[in-house]
Order: sequence, then C-alpha cells, then structure tokens
Amino acid sequence: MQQADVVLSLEGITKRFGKLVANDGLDLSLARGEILALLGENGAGKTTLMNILFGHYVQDAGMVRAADQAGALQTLPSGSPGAALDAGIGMVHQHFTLAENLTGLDNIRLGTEPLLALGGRRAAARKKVQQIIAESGLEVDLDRRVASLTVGEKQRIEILKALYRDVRVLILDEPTAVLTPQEADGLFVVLRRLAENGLGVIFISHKLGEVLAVSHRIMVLRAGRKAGELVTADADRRAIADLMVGKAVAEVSRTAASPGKTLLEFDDVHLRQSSNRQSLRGVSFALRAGEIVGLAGVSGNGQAGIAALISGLSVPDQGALRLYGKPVTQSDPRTLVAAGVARMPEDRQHDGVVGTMSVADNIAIEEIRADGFSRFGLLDRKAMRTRASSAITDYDIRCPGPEAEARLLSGGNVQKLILARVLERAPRVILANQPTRGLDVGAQSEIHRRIIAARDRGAAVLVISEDLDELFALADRFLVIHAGEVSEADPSSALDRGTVGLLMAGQSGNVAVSV
Amino acid sequence: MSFRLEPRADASFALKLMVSCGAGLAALLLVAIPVLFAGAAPFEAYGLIIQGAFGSMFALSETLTRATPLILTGLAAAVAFRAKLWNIGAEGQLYIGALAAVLIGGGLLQLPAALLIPTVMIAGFIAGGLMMVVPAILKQRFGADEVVVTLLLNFVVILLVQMLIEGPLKDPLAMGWPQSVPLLAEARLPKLLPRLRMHWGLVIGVASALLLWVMVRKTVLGFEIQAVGENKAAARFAGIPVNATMLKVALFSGGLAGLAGVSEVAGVKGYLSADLSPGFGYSGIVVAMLAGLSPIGTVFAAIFVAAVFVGADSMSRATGISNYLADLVVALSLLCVLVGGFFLRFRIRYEAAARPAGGA
Amino acid sequence: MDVLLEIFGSANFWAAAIRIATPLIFGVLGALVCERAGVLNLGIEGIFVAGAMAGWLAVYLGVGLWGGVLVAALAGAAFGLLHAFLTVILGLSQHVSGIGITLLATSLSYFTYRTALPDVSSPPRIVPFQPLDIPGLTDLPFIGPVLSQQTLLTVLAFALVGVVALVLYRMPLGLAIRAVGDNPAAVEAQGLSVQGLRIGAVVVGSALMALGGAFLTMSAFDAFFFGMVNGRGWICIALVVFASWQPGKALLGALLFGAFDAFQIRLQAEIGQVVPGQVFLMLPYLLSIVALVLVARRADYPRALLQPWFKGQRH
Amino acid sequence: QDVLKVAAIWTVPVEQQWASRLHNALVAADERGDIEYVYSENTSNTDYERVMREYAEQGIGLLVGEAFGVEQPAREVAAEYPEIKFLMGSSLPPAEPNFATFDNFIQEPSYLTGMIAGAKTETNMIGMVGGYAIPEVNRLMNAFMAGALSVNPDAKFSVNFINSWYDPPKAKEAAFAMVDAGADILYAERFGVSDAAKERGILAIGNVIDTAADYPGTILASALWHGEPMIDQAIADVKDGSFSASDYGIYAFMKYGGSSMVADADLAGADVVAAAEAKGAEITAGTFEVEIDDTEPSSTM
Ligand SMILES: Nc1ncnc2c1ncn2[C@@H]1O[C@H](COP(=O)(O)OP(=O)(O)OP(=O)(O)O)[C@@H](O)[C@H]1O
Ligand SMILES: Nc1ncnc2c1ncn2[C@@H]1O[C@H](COP(=O)(O)OP(=O)(O)OP(=O)(O)O)[C@@H](O)[C@H]1O
Ligand SMILES: [Mg+2]
Ligand SMILES: [Mg+2]
Repeated sequence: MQQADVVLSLEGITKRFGKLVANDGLDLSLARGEILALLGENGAGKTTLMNILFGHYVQDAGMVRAADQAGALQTLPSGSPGAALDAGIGMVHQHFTLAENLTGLDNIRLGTEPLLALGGRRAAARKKVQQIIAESGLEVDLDRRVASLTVGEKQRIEILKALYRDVRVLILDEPTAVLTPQEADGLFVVLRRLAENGLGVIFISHKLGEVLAVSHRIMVLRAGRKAGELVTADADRRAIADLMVGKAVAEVSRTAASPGKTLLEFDDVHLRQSSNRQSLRGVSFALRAGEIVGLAGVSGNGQAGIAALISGLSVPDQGALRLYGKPVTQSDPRTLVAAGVARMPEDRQHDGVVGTMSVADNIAIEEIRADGFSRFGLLDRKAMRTRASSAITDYDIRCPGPEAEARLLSGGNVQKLILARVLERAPRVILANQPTRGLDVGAQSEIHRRIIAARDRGAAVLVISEDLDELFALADRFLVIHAGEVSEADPSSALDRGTVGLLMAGQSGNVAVSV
Repeated sequence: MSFRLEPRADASFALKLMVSCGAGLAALLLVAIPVLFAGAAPFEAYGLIIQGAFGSMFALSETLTRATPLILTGLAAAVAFRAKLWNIGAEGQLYIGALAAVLIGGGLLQLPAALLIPTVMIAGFIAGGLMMVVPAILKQRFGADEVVVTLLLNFVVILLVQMLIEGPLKDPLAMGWPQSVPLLAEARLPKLLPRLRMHWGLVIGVASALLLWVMVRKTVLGFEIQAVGENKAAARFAGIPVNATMLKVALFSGGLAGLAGVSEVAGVKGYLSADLSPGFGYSGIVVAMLAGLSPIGTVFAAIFVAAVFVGADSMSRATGISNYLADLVVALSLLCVLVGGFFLRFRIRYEAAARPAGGA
Repeated sequence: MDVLLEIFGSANFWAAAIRIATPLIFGVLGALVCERAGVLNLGIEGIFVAGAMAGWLAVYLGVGLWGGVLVAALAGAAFGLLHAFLTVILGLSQHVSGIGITLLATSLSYFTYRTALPDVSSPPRIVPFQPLDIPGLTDLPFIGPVLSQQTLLTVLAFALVGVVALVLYRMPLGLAIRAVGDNPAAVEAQGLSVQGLRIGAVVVGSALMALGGAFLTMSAFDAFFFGMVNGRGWICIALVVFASWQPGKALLGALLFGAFDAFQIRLQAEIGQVVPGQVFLMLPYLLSIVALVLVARRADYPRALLQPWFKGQRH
Repeated sequence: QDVLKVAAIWTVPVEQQWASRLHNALVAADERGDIEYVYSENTSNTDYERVMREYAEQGIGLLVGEAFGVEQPAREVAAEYPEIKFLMGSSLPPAEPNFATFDNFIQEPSYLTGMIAGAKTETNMIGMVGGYAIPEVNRLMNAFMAGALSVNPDAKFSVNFINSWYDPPKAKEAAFAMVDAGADILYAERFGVSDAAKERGILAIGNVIDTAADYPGTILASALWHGEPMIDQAIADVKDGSFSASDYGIYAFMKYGGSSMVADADLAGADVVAAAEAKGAEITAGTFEVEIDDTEPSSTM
C-alpha cells in the first residue's frame, strides 16, 4: 500500500475508562477505496476507537491523521467532531444520532450551513440529497419527521447524512443491525460503488457473512488490542470467529423437533394501529410444546403487536388468545408470567432492565410480589441475592456481582441476565424477540443453545428475528408476517432464504410452500 | 487542554467531608460580598449566623421549628422525584392539608386530643395526597405535564384558601381579618418544651423520614417505585402496575406536603391564613435535592436550610443589614452545596492534547 | 350579554389585554428558547424580578430608557449564564438550579435595592416609556386607541415573536437549537457544540425573560416594588407548554391570558362582585390546566428537556 | 440615661404606605436623637414571633409592629417580657400590663375626601381599587362612600380588590377598567391607581400618604395618616414611665392630629373644599362622628 493512498491513519491509540483499557495502543490505516471491516466481541473497543477518530472521545495517547484534499496526512485535533467532519470523515453511529423532531432533510443539513444564514440553503440541499439518493438507491422521504420513520429509513438518513458531506472516509458502526436482509444488500451495493469511486470505508458488524461479502480487509480487536488482521479473500468464518473470541467457538447443534400439544394459540386476533405499531388483522397461529417457531418479516409489519400481546402489554381488540386452552385475552404481564410465559423484550436496554438497579433486582423484578422474594410486602434481599448469585454462575453473566448496576453490563450480558430471569422457572411458553441482535458470535451461540435446550425440555418458543441466519439456525417451523397478517410456511426444511425473503416482501404464501 | 467528567462510583467519607467543607467555605466567601457591600464585618457576621441558628436553646428551637415543615415538604419532593414525578405543587398541597385540618379540627369534630390529632393528620394527609393524585391522573390520562399543572394548582389553592377564609371559614372573632376559625385545643400539636415553639410536628417529620426510608429500602412498594422511576418501560414490561404505582407515589408525596400544612397550623399558627407558608413547598424541592432524595438526608438538609435562614436573619438584625440578606445567604449556600454535590458525583479529568505515541 | 358585548367591543379592553400580555410575551419567549434547547429554566420568576429591578435602577441612575432595557437584558443574561453553568456544564438538576436562581435573583435584587436606596419611604419614580404616537396609525379608528395605549416595549415584544420564529424555523441556528433539545447526540455528531448551543439559548432566553420584568417597571409602571412580579414568571412556564413550544402559539397564549385577565377586571368593574373575587382570579389558572389537558397529547416535547449531556458520555 | 431603643417589625417593606407612616415617624425620632431605631421589614408571620423574641432579648425599650396575623404569640411574648413595652397594630383590645394597640383609624378624613369626590363626579361613578378586603381597608372605603353619598345621593361605586398589597401594574389595570366602565374619579387605596388616573386625565383620591406632587393635576384630595402623634406620644410615655396597655389608635383621629385631609382647591373648587373643611371642623370639635364600618364594601351598580 502506498503512502499516498492512505486516507486515514491511527497511531498508538490508547483510551482508558477508569481501570478499563478500552483501546490499547491501536494502529490502523485505511487506503483510498478500501473497505475495512472491524470485528470484535461486544466491548472489544471498536466503537470507542471510532469515537476517538471522530472526536467524540479524547484519547489518552496516540494520534489520528487524515488525508487532506491534496492527499497529505494532517494530524486531527482530538475531541472535535467538527474537525473530523472538516477533514472529510463521516460516521454512521452505532445508535441513531437523529433529531426526531426534524425532517430527514433538516437532519442532513444540520451543521452544514453557517448558523446565522437567513433562510438556509434548503433548496440546494434538497437537490444535492436527491442526487445522492438517485446514485445510491437509498430511497427515503426527506420531508417526513424522523420520529415517524421506520428504523430502516432512519438508518438510510444516517448514511445520507454522512454522504452529503462529501466524505473521503466513511465509518459505519453496525449499520445493518437494524436493517432487513434486502436493505442490507442494498447498502452493500452502495458501499462497493462508493469504494470504487475512492471512498475509504470502515465497517463494523457482528454478522460475519456480511463482512466476508463486502470487505477487502478485516481487522479483529480483542479486549482493546489488535488480535489479528486478514485479507478477506483469505479468510473464513471459523478463523475470524476464533480470532475474535480467542478460542474456538462451539457450533450450536439442533435435533429434530417433536411437537406436542398446543400451548399458546392466537385466534383471529385484531389489534389497532398505534403510533409506532402496525395493526394486526386476523392473526391466527398456534405454538406447540417442544417446537421453535420462527416469525420472519421486515420489521414494522406487526411483530411489535404480536410481542406486545404475548407479553401482556396489550389486549386484542378482537379475537382471542388462549393459553393451555384457556382464554387469556385480558391478561397483564404478571398473570402471564405466573402462568409460565417467559418474555424477552425486543429492546433489552429499554424494556428489559432498569439500568440503575442491581443485577439482583433485575433478576427478581418480574416476581417481586411472589413469595420467593418478599413477604408481607417486605423484600427478602437475601433470597434475591442468592438467586442472582446462582444465575450469574449458571448463565455466565459477566459482572462484578449481584449488587452491580445493570447498566454496567454489556448487551450480551444483559441478554443473559434476562434469560436467567425468565428461564429459571422452566417456562412453558417462550417469546424470544430479537434474542441476539447486536451480540457477538460467542454470546449468540450461548443464547441459541439455551433456547434450544428449553425447547427440548418441552417449551413452546416463538422467535422473532430479522436475522434470517438466526431463524434458520433455530426455527422448526416458520411464520411470516407482512402488513399485519401472518401466514404459515412449512416445513421449514423445505424453505430457503430467497423464498422467505419473498414472503416477507408480501408475495403470496403459495410461492413458499411450493418449494 | 480540555476536561472530561468521569462519574465516581462511590465517594469516600473523606471526600464528602472535604466537599462539604469546601461548599461551606465557598458560601461564606460569597456571603462576605453582600455583607461588605452593606458595610458590615464578615467575620463578625459569620459568628452571628452560627449564634443565631444554634447559639441558644431558643435559637436551636427556632431552627428546628422552621426545619419542621421543610422536612415534610422535602420528603414530599423526595418521594415524588424518586419516581420521576415532578411535583412542584407542595406549596398548594401544604395549604390544602392545612385547610383540611382546620375544617375537621376547627370544631366540626369534638374528640379528645388522642383521637382528634390523628384524625386531623389523616385528613390533611389525604387532602394533600388527593391534590397530587389529580395531576398524576391528568398526566396518565391526558399527558398533561405535571410540572405545570402542580405549579398552577399552587395559585388556585392559595386563592381558594383566601376565598374560604374570607367567606365561610372566616373566624367571626377575628375582627374581620381573613383568617380561619382556630383549631380546637384538642387538635393542636403539643409543644416539645415549655416556652419554646418547637412542637410535635418535628417528631412527625422525623418519623415520616424513617418510615419513608423503610419503605424505600425494605418494601416491595419501594422497589416498584424505584423501578418505575428509573425505567417506566422496563417496569411495565416486568409486570409492575406503573400507573397504580405512580398514583401511590402521588398520594404519598401530596400527603406529606399536606402533613406539613397540618403541622404548621396545628403546631405553630393555630389557625389558617393565606400567609401560612413563606414558600415551604418550593424550599422543600431544594431540601430534597440537597439530600440527594434520601429520606434521612432530607432531615439534615432541612435543618441546614432552616439554620442558614434563621442564622442569617438574626445576623442581619444584629448588624443592621437589610434582612433581605437572609434569603440571599440561603440562595448562595444552596448554590454552593449544589456545586459541591457535583464534585461528589464526578471527578474532573484534565486531558492534555493527545501526544503521538512513538513519534510521527 | 350587553355587558360582554360592551367589553369585547371596546378598544380599551383590547389595549389592556395587550398590555397585560406584554410581560408574558417576553417571558414565554424566553422560556421557549431555553426549553427548545432542552433546558427548563425555573429561574424565570427571579429573573423577572432582576430585570425589573436592574432596568429600573439603571434608568433611575440616569442611563436612559433603552440603556435600562439593555441593563435588564444583561442582568437576565447573567443569571442565565449561571443557570447554564449549573445545568449545562455541571449537569445539575434543572429544577433545583432554577428554583435556586429564582431565590438568588429575587433576594439579590431586593437586597441591592434596599442597600442602594436605604432611606426611601415611597418608591422613587422614573419617567417610563411613553405611549405610542404614530401619525396615521394611532389615528385609525379602534386600532388607533389600542395602539396609542402601548409603548415601544410592546412593539419590541411582538417583534421578538417574529424574530424568535424566524431564527427557529428559518435559520440553521434554529435547526440546531431544535435538534439539541431533541437529541444532543445528533448535534454533536454533526460537528456542532451541544454545550455552546445550550448555553447560548439559556443566556438569550433569560435575557428575554428579564425584559418581561423590565416592562413592569419601565412601561407598565414607573417604580420598583417588592413582590411586584407576583407569579408572572410561573405563568410563562405554563404558557410554553400550552403553546407546544411554538412562538406563534406562545403569543396567542399570552394574549389569551391577557384578554382573560382584562376581561375579569372589567367584569368586576361593570357588574360588581357577584361571586368572590378569587373565583375570577382562579379562572385563568384553571383554564390553563384545562387547555393543557386538551393540547397535551398533541404537544410535542423537546425530548431532551431536563436531560443533562456530557461530551464523551455513552449515549 | 441611655437613649430609648425602639425596634419595629414590619410584615411588609417599609415603602408600603401603611408601614411607611410609622417608619417615617420613627426615623424622624431617631434623627432627633430621641430614640435609637432598628427595624426588620418584610418579616413573614411565620417568623414574626422569633424576630420579636430576638429584639426582646437585645434589650429594647419599645417594640412597634403589627400583631394582626400573630395576635396570640405576640401577646405571649409581651407577657414574657413585662419590662419591654409593645405598641402593636391590632384589631383586638390592649392587654395589661405592656401590650398597647393601635390601628389606622383615618375614616374621618376619608369621609371628607368622599364629600369632595361626591361633589366633583360628573358621571356619578367612582372607582375604588383596594388590596385586600380587610377591616383596615374596608373602614376607609366605607367612610369614603358615606362621605360621597352625603353630598351626592346618586353617586355609584365600583369596588375591586386586587388581592395583593403590591402589584401596581395590576392595580393600574383594575383602575383602567373602571375608567372604561365610566368612572371619572378613582379612589387610590393602592399604588398604581393614581397612575391610571393621570394617564387617562381624570382625578384620583389619595389615601394615607400625600402623593399630589407625584401626580400633578390628578390628586383631588387625600386622607392622610400621621404616625407622629402616636409614635411621639408612645415614646414620651415610655420615657416618663406612663406607658400603659391602652388603645393608641385614637391618636389617628383628627382631633389628635393623627390624620388630616388635604385637597387641591384648584381641582376641587374652593366651595367644595370649604364644605369639606367645615365638616372637618365639626369632626375635630366632636359634633360630628364618622361611623366605623368594617364590613366589606361592594359595588353599588
Ligand atoms: N463513555 C464510556 N465510559 C465508560 N466506559 C466506556 C465508555 N465507552 C466505552 N466504554 C467501555 O469501553 C469498552 C469498549 O467499548 P466499545 O463500545 O468500544 O465496544 P465495541 O467493540 O464497540 O462493542 P460492541 O460490539 O458491543 O459495540 C467497553 O468495555 C465499554 O464498557
Ligand atoms: N455508563 C457506563 N459507564 C461505565 N461503563 C459502562 C457504561 N455503560 C456500559 N459500560 C460498559 O460497557 C461494556 C460493554 O457495553 P456495550 O454497551 O459496549 O455492550 P454492547 O454489547 O455494545 O451492547 P449493545 O450491543 O446492546 O449496544 C460493559 O462491560 C460495561 O462495563
Ligand atoms: Mg460498538
Ligand atoms: Mg454493541
């Protein structure tokens, strides 16, 4: 690689958070037109490195240099996103950085014009964005308020935001975590084209398939250090996964299902639309003991409604829900939990844990009024702690102890905490909503193993996921949801990615079954 | 050079002590400015403040008397703020509680003190509580911001009190002054010591703080309130009845403020007038925040605020400075303590501009 | 019925409504600017007092009326800066800081007034802003009498509504302010300074609030009194929510409030006291609550209101 | 012998008309060297007792203040410090041995200003703006109305209480409303009312203090309260040991010079002023008595 080709160079970046060394003397360089994939377990330090590069964090040591217009590397002042933007660096953050009260266009314009310019340059901006949309295929309504956009659309706005600035380096931190396979594929097409035109791209993802498909080079981080670097053409999944985890990752194996009697049944369920939820229109399906049912679909097609119903957060407007044959149409979370329904929320940080409460509290929270954890309205702290200690060992929840605040746990460990909470009671029905979104391969396989074990014990499991790989790894049977209607596709063994993709896009059910 | 804030896990005792002393010192330095401006000697003034707040049994009693309503309104704010229910309406709830006390204890019920005092207290608690339950319901049902609603209700309640004490509740023996009929002797809270104003309200306040501490730390309800306060969505998902819990919080919060009203009428004033409270409801918020929303801390924060006011007020009289100084000293102390609390929560890290590692 | 017609048909009524609304317009605009950037400023009540006192004192000491307006704005800005330091830089509770600011601004104003003028036994007076006299305009029927009872400060208040709307909706600066009140991370990611925007908004918003106070001592009246702000600041906090954080609706809300107040005063003057006076005084507050209940669901909160934000924190 | 130490505790700022009359008298006595005067203003009723005790402990000779909101504790404090004399504004009777009372009984000049207003109104409508409907205010308004009706039975009154002691802008608005409703003379119980009168070019009646110089051409007449007779009497009584728990309120009566009426003859007309002054002479001579009516006045329309 020639010096002149380097558009970005990070040298000896070190960053500590208290005692934790998040980045430990990391070097990285990126060439013009190169797509570099940055891999690593949760908490390996990927986002931190990017945040330093972009100026959100200030490094303890090390230097960031970026090519200027003429191609000469200039040192970037640390801690200034503005300087990074000026140097032609764009970043799509791991979590959305959008003002929801503004339109897509205004989010894109934000910060690009002199603050006191009267009138702004709205029209010119629109023209430019439309041109980028035409070139990239990132279709999105620029005049809708961001609050009303789907996650996929928001992600597209994020990418447009970066492209709008004519960046020479584009950082994408887990951009596909919230995209459908089709959307992700679209994005990769765009990325390849942009790279051909000379853009340097750093791409972070936990999905090895994508990484292999799109990147030129792979850099793996482990615990803040560089664990290895590979040319993509020479890499394979196993090698990368082992490099990330530092040891061999166990394959999850699955035996054939032996479904028993129906445990949970949706009977012609209707649910009205709400601000962030698509309506359900006459949904009927059954979950049987000892099988895993995968619910596939593009997000925003009614999954949220089904999850809310099984979680006890909503009641159907019409139709019935039956648990073990008895109607539970008017239930709330507590009665469902007591009846043996385990619920894993889609957004684990938001709905799953109370961040400022302890691990022990969060494990006990669903049953806090039950006899195990309290008596006469008084908490039994000892019982809560005992339960938490055993959960921490059994589920390998990495945390300082039962009294640690839940917010200090990484995403994977939060998910393990939730598993420990809901699986401990040997539930008969399990709702696993996006069970491994954003988790690294190690955590993924652990969670998959637990879900399959629960099925083998005789639980009925509904897995909702946008990750087809995950569904194929878990599901014994597929349901596909589109526009609030659910259709059955079976047997799952006869399906392939393509047909499920078509079903998700709303093509008729017959296509699928005919394969 | 730039600086970064780093949250502290736990502040050591030494640090707490240092910060408290630092805040106190800063407050003293700031207070010196208006004192000098008014032409008095700062060091003499400092001595007089302490003497005025704690220098005699009388001073101590006055400090504690003033702290009493602040403990209760402070607890009212603390319990609500813990659940992220922003009750700015303790002032109005205080008046409603006092009104209920006067309605019940002003002759309506003839009972011995052992029964009448609890009755009056319960009435005040419920009245104040309902006063907060209404905004909580409006928030749940209609999304009406409770900050604004409770703030506005303060004005409504004070006007209502004015209307009643100029109308149906007016004391016919008060020579036309707008004040309510007096509480029966059986409804009055006894004094703690003869010839001093300190009264049983103080005991009620401290007991409430202890009970609240037990509730927060030891009970399921406290657990649920914490969960709802910290993350509503997760609490709802975990099956905690969020709305019902919020209503309980509202009832407690308003009820405690109502008790503050009862305590003032039954312990100090003896009757209700529109100037019962010089802003105890608002000061309660300050007290609660100074205490970091801790029930036990609230007691000490209330005594601190009361001592600063009583001491500074007394000092202003002794030095001949305008007595508006007292409020100024309270405000300055408050700000210093607030800034001090910041240093307990965060450490400041200075960061030199990044050095390239290993040369360029 | 006749009474109502008579009241609403009179130019004096509308003049009074505007006059009563003017300090609220300043205040509600100031609160709006602060809250749009994500900072609740409960210091408003005290900042009103500070503006009223500082502006008046400056004029009394001879800096001229517009000099007084400037001094008032600067006093407000100073307290705004303090509030911003506490809430934006240090991230302290906005409620408590605000109440602390109110306490500080009020007591400091009173203390300064009393210490500067120890021996007055009746409040000294200044020559306040004079009513408008614009040939052509003030001669018009109806409009004329309404206008000719206002001063330039009222014109300034109305103009500022336009300016604030212009900045918020037609300038990149407004875009940034609206964004920083919704999601500071979005602003930082676009290379703007979250703290800078918030501090600026709080300082400017507080200066606007102080003008509301200055109006009281320099236009509505000509002297400073203890307690004369009398809850007007708090009302602005309610009006902002009522207005859904929009300048146009803020103006409307302030005018409605002014009109109601003017109406109840006139009704009392016309038909005497049929019900206790407090009922009338209560009504604006109760109606505000009712209005709030009606608009609340549609109101769209600055999502980052009350949320401190530190650079380099995890989002 | 040491100078007499006098402390005053006001629940309002000393600019407030009521307090200012006594405050000024005390300041004057201080400047004459008769007493040494200290005071606390804007003291809330909650704090009142504490402040009383603090002054008492400082060893003052005479304490002047307002017991209206704190009758019971004020009397308790007085009983505990028998060596100190208390002269307190109060609606209740004095209490032996050291608790004397007073009030602003200036209904007499108020009656006289009412006569002048009644004679001068052309619309037969007089607007009255008060703070709170308390006896101190009511009795002045009632006397004023009686005075006006005595010369003009057709006079009508519009009464409004703004429920605040200091909100001049609000008082001004209330006054404007009355002007809009047809009033051509305003009774200015509060600050702010005369400003409205001046702006609208009509007349106003002053109360307690003389503000004629501040509003040239506006103040028709004023009922003035003079604190000096009472304060000086009380000081003298304390000094010669004759201070007793009596009602010093009588020193507000015209015959003691505790109150008076001033009128602007140019505005009111010499004959009208002369009539009022003649009535004033009757009052001073004791041949005419103004009724003390503390009930809340209401509009008569
Ligand atoms: N602002 C911060 N304060 C404290 N610790 C932080 C902060 N930001 C990151 N960390 C820590 O630094 C480590 C690296 O985090 P980082 O977010 O870079 O990981 P990552 O590789 O992006 O993980 P993931 O794949 O889950 O996104 C983590 O252990 C995290 O706890
Ligand atoms: N506020 C915080 N302060 C200090 N450390 C934190 C904080 N939040 C998280 N951490 C650290 O972050 C580490 C990993 O967190 P991180 O959020 O990167 O996980 P994650 O897998 O990326 O989650 P997700 O994928 O859901 O975003 C934890 O080990 C914890 O120590
Ligand atoms: Mg990351
Ligand atoms: Mg992650």
